[in-house]
Amino acid sequence: MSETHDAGQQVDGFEPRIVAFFCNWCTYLAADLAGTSRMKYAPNARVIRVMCSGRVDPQFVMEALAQGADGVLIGGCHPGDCHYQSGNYKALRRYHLLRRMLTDLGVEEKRIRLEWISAAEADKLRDVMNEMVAEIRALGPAHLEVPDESFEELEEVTV
Amino acid sequence: MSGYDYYPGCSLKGTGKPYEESLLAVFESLGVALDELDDWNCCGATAYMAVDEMQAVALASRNLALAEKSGRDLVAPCNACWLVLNKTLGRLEGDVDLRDAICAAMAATCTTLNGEGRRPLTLEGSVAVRHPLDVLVNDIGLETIEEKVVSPLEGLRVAPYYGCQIVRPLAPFDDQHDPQTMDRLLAAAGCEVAADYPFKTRCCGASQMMTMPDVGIDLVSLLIEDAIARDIDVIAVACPLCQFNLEGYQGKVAKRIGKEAKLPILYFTQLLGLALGIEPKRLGIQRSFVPVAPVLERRAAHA
Amino acid sequence: MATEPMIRTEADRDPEFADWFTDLVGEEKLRECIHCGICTGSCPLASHMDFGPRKLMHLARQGFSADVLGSNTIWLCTSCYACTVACPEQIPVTDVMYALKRRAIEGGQAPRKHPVVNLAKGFTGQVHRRGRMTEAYLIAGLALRSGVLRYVGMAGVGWNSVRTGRISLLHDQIERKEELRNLLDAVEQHGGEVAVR
Amino acid sequence: MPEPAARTSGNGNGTPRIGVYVCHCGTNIASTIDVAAAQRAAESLPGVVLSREYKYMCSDPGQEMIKDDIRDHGLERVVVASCSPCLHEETFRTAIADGGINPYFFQMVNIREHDSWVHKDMAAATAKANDLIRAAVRRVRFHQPLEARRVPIDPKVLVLGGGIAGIHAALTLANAGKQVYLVEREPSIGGHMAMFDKTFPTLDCAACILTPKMTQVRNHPNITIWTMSDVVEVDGFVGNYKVKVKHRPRYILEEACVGCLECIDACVFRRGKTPDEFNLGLSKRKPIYIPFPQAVPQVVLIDPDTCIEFRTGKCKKTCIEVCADRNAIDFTQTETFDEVEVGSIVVATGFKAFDAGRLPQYGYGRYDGVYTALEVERLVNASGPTEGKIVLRDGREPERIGIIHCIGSRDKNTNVYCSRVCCMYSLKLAHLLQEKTNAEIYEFYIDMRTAGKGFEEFMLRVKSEGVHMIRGKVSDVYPEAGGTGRVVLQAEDSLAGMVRKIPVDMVVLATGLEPQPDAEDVRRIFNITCAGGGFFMERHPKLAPVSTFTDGVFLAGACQAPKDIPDTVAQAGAAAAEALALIDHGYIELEPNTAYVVAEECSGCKTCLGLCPFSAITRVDGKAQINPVLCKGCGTCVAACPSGAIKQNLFEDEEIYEEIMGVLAHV
Repeated sequence: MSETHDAGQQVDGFEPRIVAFFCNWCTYLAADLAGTSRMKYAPNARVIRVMCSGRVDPQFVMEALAQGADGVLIGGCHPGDCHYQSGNYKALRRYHLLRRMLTDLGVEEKRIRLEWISAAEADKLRDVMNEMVAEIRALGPAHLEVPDESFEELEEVTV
Repeated sequence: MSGYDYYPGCSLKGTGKPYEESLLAVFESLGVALDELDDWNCCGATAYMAVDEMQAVALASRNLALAEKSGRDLVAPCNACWLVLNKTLGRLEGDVDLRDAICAAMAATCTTLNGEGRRPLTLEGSVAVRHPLDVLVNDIGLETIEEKVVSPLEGLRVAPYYGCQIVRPLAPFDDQHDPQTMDRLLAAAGCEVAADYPFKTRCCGASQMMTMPDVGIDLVSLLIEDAIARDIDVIAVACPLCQFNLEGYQGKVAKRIGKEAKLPILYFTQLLGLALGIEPKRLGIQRSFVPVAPVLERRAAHA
Repeated sequence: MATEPMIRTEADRDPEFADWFTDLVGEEKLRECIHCGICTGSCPLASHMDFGPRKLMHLARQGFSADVLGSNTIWLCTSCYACTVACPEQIPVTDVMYALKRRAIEGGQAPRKHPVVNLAKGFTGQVHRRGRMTEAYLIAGLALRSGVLRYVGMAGVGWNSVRTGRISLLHDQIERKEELRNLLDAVEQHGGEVAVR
Repeated sequence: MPEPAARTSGNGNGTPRIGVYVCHCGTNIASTIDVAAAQRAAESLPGVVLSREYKYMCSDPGQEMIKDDIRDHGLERVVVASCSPCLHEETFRTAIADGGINPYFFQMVNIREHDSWVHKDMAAATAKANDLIRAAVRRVRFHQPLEARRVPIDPKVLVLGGGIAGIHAALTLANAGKQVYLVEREPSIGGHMAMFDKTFPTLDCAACILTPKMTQVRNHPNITIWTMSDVVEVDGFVGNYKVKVKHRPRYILEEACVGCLECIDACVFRRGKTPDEFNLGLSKRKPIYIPFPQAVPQVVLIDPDTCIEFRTGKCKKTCIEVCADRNAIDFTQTETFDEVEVGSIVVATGFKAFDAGRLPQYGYGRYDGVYTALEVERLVNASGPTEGKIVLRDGREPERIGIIHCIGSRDKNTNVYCSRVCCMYSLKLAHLLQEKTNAEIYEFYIDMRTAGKGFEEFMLRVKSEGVHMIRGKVSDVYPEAGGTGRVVLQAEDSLAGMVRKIPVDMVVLATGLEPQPDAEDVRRIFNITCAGGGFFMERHPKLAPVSTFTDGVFLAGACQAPKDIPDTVAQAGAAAAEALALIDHGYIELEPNTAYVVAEECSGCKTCLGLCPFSAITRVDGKAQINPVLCKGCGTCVAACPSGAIKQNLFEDEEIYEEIMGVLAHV
């Protein structure tokens, strides 16, 4: 088994903080499987479980960034595999709009990531985690101050 | 951009001369240009890799850099050259650090001539390195070739022998375990292809024939003895080292197997050339150690 | 009659060599060998080797550098890649053999008069000087360095080659020899072992 | 439960009284996370009145500790930091309910699978655990008292696949009085086992033990057999699945055919011309045929690709003539569909033997003497194409036979896994072939894997019978010169330390087991998961080996991983038992995670209506309304509601915001 070393603990002290929203049926289970398989990956992400990636309100992402997250990862089932038939498509649509809006606000694209990771793809989960941490480490800390009006704009995104 | 650049490799200027002669004659007869690459150097073969890896990569890279300027594909008839050049392309693509180091060294030391005079030699890795078997069958096409066959080699039972390095470890244009390109080309030339010959990709001993002759003779004996047992008239080859090893030591092979061994070993281009009606002399047939005439005469009588 | 004991103690092991060896190929592939023996089975020269590639790689993993670098196995490899394409663990065995050859030559463990080493050195010397290899001189050089006698039996081939005009005593060489030599020297200074895959 | 809104109850300062428990899980957690530090960090979080660490929280004493603390310390919320909620969320909820508070006043923190097992650095892992615990503590303050929803379980069961796994599961369920639909895509049930001759290690005849079970299935009043059928659609959820089944035409009226087989004799084809599927092409069949003599159902079928009537419309139709009194032949049959309602599903779709043609170096399809193991099963079988005589394709009897293990197994170029049954079936075939031919037999193996009851003993027996054991994988297979028909096998005999070349008359390729080629489609239809390699994934490798992540769908047999007959039957029984447990319970409790509308806040914008894939949302009096029976709790509408009028139990917005702030709150 190939094992990537903990990508954490760098000398310069910047450790990206990532909030991850994982759907209960695929990506959360992939993370469980990574655990039972004793894969090693960077310890920077904090997972918040939702039933479906469709539950991820764009305001959750904004809130995470506003609270100091350097990146947000959303994990759902592959297209066609959603436990609820189509929640992941809804997530995808919102993700595109949200990313466009965040880019306008000066947030680098790589800070927001949506990945389809099935319950069997522990290796993909590991790779995505490591890759994202490395990418955000290269970007440096996010400094986001979300103007109030953008929260209102979000309502359009939400729909 | 019609035609191809041509990378002969060292052997085709020496023991492999009949390969070069027949290859050029065949391409000329098919009306396809083959222009020798200016100031090419040795590919490094297997020997350089055993001594210094970076230098081996650099050697091959200079050729690749020279070749990519024309925008045409590069034809490398020797199996070893073909593999070394292709492997180097793959490594340059997969290893950015390596490519950067080679590019920097080459720009600092080597030059090439373009419209504005001598310029530092650059490398992109964009050239495609092709074996003539691939070009003949997949570019020129068997139909075109069949149309030009004037003297099909009917009744000649030929075993196609691919050797190692055009099917392993890379096999971009054929099946790794049961390659068919030469089989099809020989069939187009009218030969009876000995599909039962089992050793078409078994090693000929390569440079071991020089360094450890006993070992080399062992390997070649297996190949020759089986071909004789299967009533094969000619073994067709696609590599100068295979040709030399299979043909050059048949006296010793005969002693080893306790049977007479006078089996002609011809390049597939020589056979194809005969079928296209090219003068045998232009195909280097007279340079064979094992007399070819008896087999050809027998065929003529047969036909 | 002298016998060589087939026993090794931990003191015979060279852990640094073992680490160097297993790092040659990524993803720990060399550690994952399942000893199916297909490399040895498919090797056309295994019958002449002190030990086949399977056993050689096991000895290397265990750090028995003297056994590995002193064996004839690495010098018998003809680079036919039969093992490489057959290996179920996708170990690039041929490339591993190259690395072992280089290590043996660099470390001076290669047999001094071994014809394979001599051929490689003669070959690289010629190419370094002239940019191309001329077979006549390669063979002549090999004969001189490795002892002339063993090549007497090969004389027939030489005569045949001369007779049929397939060997030339003219040195083949390139125009911009200087440039090539500078390139080779430049990358040698860069140095370092490049990962096998 | 007299529990008012969470925030206002509790310890006087507006926050409920929270207890935090950090589990060591032996050393599973404690070796990477400083559990004591995490426990101390939790102590100082707002609302936490008690924080403990313990070796195994899921153990009885661990659970008792929680119950006692609820009583003794007046805990109103509980947080347990241990393993994945998939494993023990239920355990702790039950304990908390036993302790006297609502079971949903609980939040679990996954510091094992998501933390200690995937990280190495203790400081980083502990920091992560602290963040996650902090988030849970903040979240749990907002938890509402909820009640699990109960859904009745339909007692009917669908079993997909009629091999030994499906047969055993169906019989077990039917014997317990449950109605079973057994769906099989081939014309007969029986699967691979029906093709085998003897079974290892006992050498019982496969037919002798399988056919009685097949007959039982046929005669069982509770089992409906649908052959030549596929499941095309599955709707619904545990306890209440709707399954659509497609029946392909066999051009025979199943009820009318008595299996007299006279039509086969009467067919205008004097002898068979089409390779027989059941005998793997080693014999020929006619366009009208029965797959094998003991087929269930005992009904013939017509292959429209080869039947003259179908191809030209000008056949004399002698089959119809001979069947005049039963009139069972119907050339006009077309596809039909059935829709059934079942409460649970057993997937038992089996495996596919590795296609030996993918490895041309072993000569399958090129040299006459090369066979796959499954073909040899048919050859040694008394009812097979040669009536059990070992006759090669060129008519010779073999004098030397080589069996090559691990074809398509233990090889990263094909399948990296061990197929588990090949060593044993190779030994069995060696025994049977030697018994029938007196040939010299060579087993080329990498490792001899004989872990199983009576397996090692069987290997010793075969060894004692004189079978040659050569440890090394064959690298070359090539024909001997001189037209002998033999092929030479070349391999390293790694025990002897030399390369060997052995000419043999017959080669048996011990092909591995692969997932069915359409496993991906089945997976999609049933909403289950494929693990690496394409086999279906079980819910938990140890604790839920026949369950899937979709409640009410169970796995049996080789569709889950390569396995032998005893293991398959055991797993089929387990799958049936799990289904029975579900049925006998009568209902299932669902997570109370449905969405609901706060009517005052709904603007009636209709955004949500189109989003719900289950049509749970309707518009009543200008406001959205959610039917909690139809809602599955995905929360997509919640995220989309522009006025924030839709909420989701267990996943309320404020709960998730608290989690977000919690994980990011560290200094």
